[in-house]
Amino acid sequence: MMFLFYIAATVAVVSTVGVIVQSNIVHALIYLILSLLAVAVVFFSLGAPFVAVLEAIVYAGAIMVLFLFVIMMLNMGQHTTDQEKAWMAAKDWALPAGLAAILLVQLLYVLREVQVDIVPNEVGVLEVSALLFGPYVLAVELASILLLAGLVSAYHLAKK
Amino acid sequence: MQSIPIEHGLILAGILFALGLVGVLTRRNIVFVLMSLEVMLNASGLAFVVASARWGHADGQVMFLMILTLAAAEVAVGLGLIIQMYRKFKTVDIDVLSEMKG
Amino acid sequence: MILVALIGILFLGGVLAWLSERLDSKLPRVIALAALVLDLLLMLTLLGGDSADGSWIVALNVQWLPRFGISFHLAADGLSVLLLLLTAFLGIIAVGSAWIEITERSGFFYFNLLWTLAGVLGVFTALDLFLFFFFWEVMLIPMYFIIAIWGHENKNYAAMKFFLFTQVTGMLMLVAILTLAYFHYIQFGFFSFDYFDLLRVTTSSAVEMWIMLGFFVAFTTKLPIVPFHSWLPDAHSQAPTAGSVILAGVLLKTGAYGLIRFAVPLFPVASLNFAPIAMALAALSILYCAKVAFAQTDLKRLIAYTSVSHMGFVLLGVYAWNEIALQGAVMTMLAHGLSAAALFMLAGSLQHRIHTRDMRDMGGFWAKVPRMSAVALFFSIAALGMPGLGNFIGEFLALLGAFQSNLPMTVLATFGLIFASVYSLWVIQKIFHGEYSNSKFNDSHLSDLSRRELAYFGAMILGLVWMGMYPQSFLDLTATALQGLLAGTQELVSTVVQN
Amino acid sequence: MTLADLVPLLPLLIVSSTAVLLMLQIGIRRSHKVTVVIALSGLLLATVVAVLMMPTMNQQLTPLLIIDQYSLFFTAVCCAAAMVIVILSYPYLSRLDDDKDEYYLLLVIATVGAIVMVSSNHFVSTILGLETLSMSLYGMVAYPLHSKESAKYPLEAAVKYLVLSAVSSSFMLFGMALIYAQTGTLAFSSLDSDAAVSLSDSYAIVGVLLLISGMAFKLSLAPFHMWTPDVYEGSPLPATAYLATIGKTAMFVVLLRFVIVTEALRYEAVMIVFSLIAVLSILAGNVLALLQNSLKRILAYSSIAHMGYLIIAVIASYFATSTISIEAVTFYLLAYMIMSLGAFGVASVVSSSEKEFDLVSDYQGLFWRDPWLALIFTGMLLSLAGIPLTIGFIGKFYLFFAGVESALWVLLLVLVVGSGIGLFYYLRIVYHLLLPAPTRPQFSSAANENLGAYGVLTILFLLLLLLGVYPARLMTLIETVAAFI
Amino acid sequence: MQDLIWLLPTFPLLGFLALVLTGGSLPRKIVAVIGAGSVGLSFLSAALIAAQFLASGEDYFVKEVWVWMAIGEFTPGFNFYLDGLSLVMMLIITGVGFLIHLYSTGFMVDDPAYSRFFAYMNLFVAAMLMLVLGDNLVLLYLGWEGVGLCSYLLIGFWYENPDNGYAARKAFVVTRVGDTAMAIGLFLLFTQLGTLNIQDMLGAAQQQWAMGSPLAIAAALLLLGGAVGKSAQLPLQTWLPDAMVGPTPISALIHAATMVTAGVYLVARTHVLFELAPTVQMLVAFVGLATLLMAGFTAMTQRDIKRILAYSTISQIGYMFLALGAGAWSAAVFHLMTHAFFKALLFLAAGTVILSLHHEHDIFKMGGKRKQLPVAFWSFIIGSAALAALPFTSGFYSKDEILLAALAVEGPGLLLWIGGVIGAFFTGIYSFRLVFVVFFGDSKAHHEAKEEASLSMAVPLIVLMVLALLGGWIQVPLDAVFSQGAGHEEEHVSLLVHGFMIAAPLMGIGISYLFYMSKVFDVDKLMTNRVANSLHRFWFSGWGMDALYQWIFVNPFLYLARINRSDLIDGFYALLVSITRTAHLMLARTQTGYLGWYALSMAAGLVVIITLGVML
Repeated sequence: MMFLFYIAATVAVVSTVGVIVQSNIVHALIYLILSLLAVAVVFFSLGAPFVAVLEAIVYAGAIMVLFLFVIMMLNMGQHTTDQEKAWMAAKDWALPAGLAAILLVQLLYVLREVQVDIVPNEVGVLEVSALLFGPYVLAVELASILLLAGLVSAYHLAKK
Repeated sequence: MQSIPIEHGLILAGILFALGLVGVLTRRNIVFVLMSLEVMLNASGLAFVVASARWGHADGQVMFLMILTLAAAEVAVGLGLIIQMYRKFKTVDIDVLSEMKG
Repeated sequence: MILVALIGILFLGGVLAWLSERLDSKLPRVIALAALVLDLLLMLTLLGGDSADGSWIVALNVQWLPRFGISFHLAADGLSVLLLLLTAFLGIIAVGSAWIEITERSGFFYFNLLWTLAGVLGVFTALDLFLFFFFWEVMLIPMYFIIAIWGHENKNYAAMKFFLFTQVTGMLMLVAILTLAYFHYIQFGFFSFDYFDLLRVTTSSAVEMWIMLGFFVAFTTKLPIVPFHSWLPDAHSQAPTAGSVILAGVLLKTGAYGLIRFAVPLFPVASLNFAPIAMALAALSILYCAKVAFAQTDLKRLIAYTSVSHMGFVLLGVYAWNEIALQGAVMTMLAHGLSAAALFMLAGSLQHRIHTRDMRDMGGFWAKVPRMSAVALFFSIAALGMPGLGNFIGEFLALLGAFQSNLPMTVLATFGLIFASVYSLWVIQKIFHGEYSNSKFNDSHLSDLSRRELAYFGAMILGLVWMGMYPQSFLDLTATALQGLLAGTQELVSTVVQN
Repeated sequence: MTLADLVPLLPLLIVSSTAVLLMLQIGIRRSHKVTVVIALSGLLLATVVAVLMMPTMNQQLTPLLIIDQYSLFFTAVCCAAAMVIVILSYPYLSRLDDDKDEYYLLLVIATVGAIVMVSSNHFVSTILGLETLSMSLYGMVAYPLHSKESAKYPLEAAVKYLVLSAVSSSFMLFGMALIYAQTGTLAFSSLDSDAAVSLSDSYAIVGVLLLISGMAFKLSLAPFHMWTPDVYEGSPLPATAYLATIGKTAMFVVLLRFVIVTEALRYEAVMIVFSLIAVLSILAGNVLALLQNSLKRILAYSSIAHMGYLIIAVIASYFATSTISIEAVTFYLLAYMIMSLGAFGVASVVSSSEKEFDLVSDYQGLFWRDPWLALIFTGMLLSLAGIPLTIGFIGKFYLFFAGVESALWVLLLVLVVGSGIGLFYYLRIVYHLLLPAPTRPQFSSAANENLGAYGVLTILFLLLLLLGVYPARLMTLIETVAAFI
Repeated sequence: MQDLIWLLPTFPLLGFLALVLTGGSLPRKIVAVIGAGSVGLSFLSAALIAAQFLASGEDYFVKEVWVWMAIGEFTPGFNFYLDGLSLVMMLIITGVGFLIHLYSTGFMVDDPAYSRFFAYMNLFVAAMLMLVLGDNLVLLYLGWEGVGLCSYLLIGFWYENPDNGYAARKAFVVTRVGDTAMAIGLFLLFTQLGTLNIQDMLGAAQQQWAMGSPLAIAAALLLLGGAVGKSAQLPLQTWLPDAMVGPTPISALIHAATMVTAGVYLVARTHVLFELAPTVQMLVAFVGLATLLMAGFTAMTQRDIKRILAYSTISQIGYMFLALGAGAWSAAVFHLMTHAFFKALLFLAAGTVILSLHHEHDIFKMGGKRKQLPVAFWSFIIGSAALAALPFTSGFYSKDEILLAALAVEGPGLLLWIGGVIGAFFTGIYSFRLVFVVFFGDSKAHHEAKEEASLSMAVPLIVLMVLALLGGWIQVPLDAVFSQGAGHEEEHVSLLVHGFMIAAPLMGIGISYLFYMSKVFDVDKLMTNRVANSLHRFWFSGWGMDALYQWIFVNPFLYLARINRSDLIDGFYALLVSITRTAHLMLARTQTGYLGWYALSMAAGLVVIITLGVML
């Protein structure tokens, strides 16, 4: 499991880097899907198969398809790739990347103290469902309202 | 089964989070920005799942579900806006959206 | 209840005046005048009351905001009554001076005028510190409107400056009041903003000093005193005449009143320690502003700076904190109220006639408008402290009292008398003496004082002469109140010194 | 959950049902009027129910929601404010060449989010409420973007808001994850100093800071304030009003509950960050507003400052022995709601979705053209400036008292300086109202057309004065509800 | 009758009010009647009161009219105090005042502001009476400032000319410098002695203060400051010559006979204090001496008829101060009285001359007036004789007493005496220089001279001539006032001393004769001498004091006023405003409108916040 975790983690990181540096948008999207799938593997390695599956279906599946539709609608061809390249000047990158790096270093700095090992105990569908229909039942209802809000907003905004 | 140190999970989440942030900060194509946002949200979700694994709870996973929901909604609305933006400006460069300033 | 009526009449009168404009644009001024005269008459009934034996004429003391122990507590003693009278009197004068000058939106003008005065009356009678602060602020906004709407060429700047200065320092005072109230809470276990409750609070000397400074800054900004004075020349020069009258005659006095009623009695020890600095500021104000006044070319600005200079005597008197000096401060407040108001009205009537305030353009008006010139001469003379007129009594007493507590500063301040003569006579020379020439302005409207104008100038002249020749009638009114304040602080100071 | 558990949820249920009802209505037949009537009655019912329930209710409903007097108080306030905005929206949107009904639907859903937030003491409900609110607001902000003559830049505002808001959400989420990783709990109440697992001085602190940063963004506190003016300016006025009032209030209630319940301020870092944020917000907000010409931008910047003022009271709550600082926050939030609604309301009654009158100079001479409206506007501005006779003064008085009680002298000084700068720009607007009216005014007085909006503004104005002069009753009420937090 | 002493100031005050309130609408006749009549009434009452007082044989008399103000111990009132000193003063003021009013009815007859003139004059008389009759220093101060005000108003009476206004303001401000010192003196006295009632105060001072105590010195010095200012003594004398731009009767009344001697009155009135402070008293003497010499020098060089008289006034008051310093209180007051007579006479006569020449002031443009203006001529002869203290004139007796008293002073007595004699010598020169130049020689007038003045102008001249001649025989009833005064015993002095004192002015007259009458010496030739010329210029400018003050006080003040017209402190607030404005502009630039930038700022903020968290 540990092995799986590290491999998946590496894949996730590498492919995410791919997302943010790719100039071809479709390639980037594929990297993103890859990254999400890798994360799904990580979930699995951590003993959370339910969310791993959801990650793969909803995230890497549904949401990314949404992206794909939009990219197709907007007809982003070769010229956008060139434009992307033009936009990715080093000077525009330096400051944001530096800031993010500092943030990362800070996170690593505080995380270094933690020395708790996880023995991946599978927490499966059952437990999650028990929670969802127990204490978190209101959350489910509220999530539906949230989706409703997203639905209405998106409908209104995207219509002709 | 071999154990995984929790900090490694969190570090992974942190790295993804930071990478997503870099994407948001640097990309001018709004689709990329939106994708980077997804990375950030996903990283948060990852962190929850890692934490959840530490405690052996399902709470973190529930939280992940919520994040999934809101990410989906967010993307839907965001993509809607992108379409409108493209219709209006024929570009996906977010810097055209800078008419208000000062 | 009578005090509530006094304030209520003005608030209501203001609303009525505003509403009545729809019927007839001349109605508001009549209503304003009626309200003020009614107020003045009601105040006269206070004189006969038992203020002579030092007791308070308590009007009302009901709970207002029980969460903070705030009550609606109005009361008046001799000092308050005297200032109430001044307010109503100058209010009437101000209405008189606005009578024909304000033609546009007169309803709203008189609304603001009356509300300002209502706020001032509240300030002079509030015995709950929150209530006091409340009124303190209430009088600002209408005044702001008066300057900003009916002011002259640079009104926005002036009104803004006036408002910012008083409001910001007001907030400092609010902090001070709250701190004091909080210390009261700590010491006595319940919230109260009542004057008499807060008088009992004792704090460590450093804290006391800081709280006192909060009050001091607010009051000396209103007074004003160098270095917080710089709003005043702008506000005065830009305000319409009635605004200047109220501002100089009444609003500045609220600062002095605050010092006498609150700043010193609440913090006797800190005040005692602070007195040398305060008196130095007073002397500085007197001299510095007299000098700056002399340099001005704008008549109203000049008068404004002289106001600052004169208020220095008030501060000097207050911080000398003995009976003579306090009486002097109070007399200066009264006399300056009349003389400065009159000078502003003269400047206003000149501006109304020739549309300029620039003294460089004027000269030789005596031949053209002798009555106005004579009146101006009288008030200039009063302002420079001519014995026999009210200002002299005030300044002389203030200096005499101050001399006993701080010799060097008093001596410095006394030199202000010389400067006062320099600028006062300069004004007379520049405007009324010399050769008449109308090359710089259109003099077709330069007419002598009308009967109406003569009437209110006459009233003010009489007032000043009365103050100058028989000030006892005023001194008697405030004596008990001031003695009470003095006695209270002496008690406190002595207990602190013993500990 | 039993049926009895639904009783405390009544306001939430009513508002949610209203949303469903609205959807049905849209499905049956679109009608602007009917939509408004439904939305209004639903919100009114929710308000009334919340008020009626208030005296007796104090119940933790599942781990997610706490229905106590405090949350019900703000439920009522938010619903009432939403009603006001609905009334203001009606004339504003009446000439929009697009469907109008969804707007009210979004508004009602957003109110659901707000109610969830004010009742939330759990991270899950916080996030859900927040996102429900935000998601609806994206729609509301961008609402007129199909219209040919849209007044401002709704698209730009919406994109900025969406992207930045999502970033801030991810901050919050990551922060929550870190806290959860440390403590193993998602409920506020298990994070306090008595809890078995606590926020030791470890990386959960970073989590808390991340969370606070995210919240600070929503409250447009410096240095996370930059989106505010652009989003305010670009949105249609009623949406701006919603964002500025209910959006801020709901978030602030969560922040307050979080800080109070978890006693987060006992950590030095949190204390310093809060102080820093307060100082920066007050100064930056006021200074940025100084010479603005756009009314909405002024109000945006001023909202930054006002949130900074509120943070002072939050900080004070840690040192205080009494509950006055919590009361101060509560009172001030209410006051801020009334005055912001009033100020935006005035702008919105003279504007429409096609043409907004947003420049300060547009209002020149309003005092002589439409005295009543100008008086209301002046009242609102003076209240924002904290001048007596208005509720804003009492609010500021509360804040000052809270600061004094906790001896936060430096922050008080900043408050004084900031308010001083603030006076300038409020008065600048007032001054424009007082100037002589231009010969060809930008807009004509619309009192007859917008009777409802005028009425609601009048009510707000009267409330402003009444609560400015005699707030004793309200103070007592707030003292009672504040004890529940 | 004594109880009616309050009528004295009341009459002129009523006259003032009547004239002011009618505002120039009365016919001239009535104005004259009111103006002169009120002072006449006042004089009549004064005479009656004086007679009654002298007959009663009491030392003093107090009439309390009303309490002015009462705060604790501080209870000054409108109380009138009559003793020998105030009696003399009140008679001089009302008597000479009445004569000058009478004269003015003729002199000012063509002036358009006739009524205003008499209003001011009446007010002056009222104030002056207050000054001398007040029983406390506050009331005295009221009169003191009041006369200063009237002086100001009357110097600037012809206001169209800005120079007159300048002179008037100068007079007021310079005297106010002295007044301020005096006010401080009042504060000191009250603080130390607890009362400002003059007699009580003097009594308390004698009890509480030892001879030469610092407090006494300070008090005496401060009062002296007031006296020096009002009486135009060094160093505050510069205003008086300029004050001559006022109408001539004013110069006679205010700037010769009455007001300028108020300083003498003050010192005499508070002589107890000066006796307690011998050093200050000595200072008084030297101030007097220096002034009389300086003014004497200057008077010799002036060309303006009134300026000559003004400097002579300064010089004569210098004698009075010399007397005060020498402790010869009575002599000082005596000289005050005789000086009032002859100097009023001289001024009025000069007024006649000036009027006849259409306001020509330069004596070298006059000449040969002897026949044309006989009354004026004789007035000048008698007045100058008295001024020069020729034997048997009033001035002789008073000056004689002064010089003898000076000689009797221990220590620098001889010095004082010599100075006084030299002064007398100069007096002879300049007084007769004037007479010779104006009344003898050829007429140099460019325009037709007017006729001799009317009866109303002649009568006062004649009365004053008589007084100037015979005033020396009047016995001033001052013994009770200055009972402790020194220098009363008739000391035996050698004939030589008397001889010098008589000879000095005669020699002066002789020299004057040689220069200006017989032209044995030529002034112009003398002026070619460089030393003489520069001396002349130095003296002419009044020893350069004006320029000095201009340089030390006036210019710096004007400079400060000019550079700080817009108020530096205001600049501080303006700076705050511009800082805020700059901050606004800078911050506003951070609002770029670019989403990426906004996100970046959030990230930066986050990094800062986390850094804080990590570090703490």
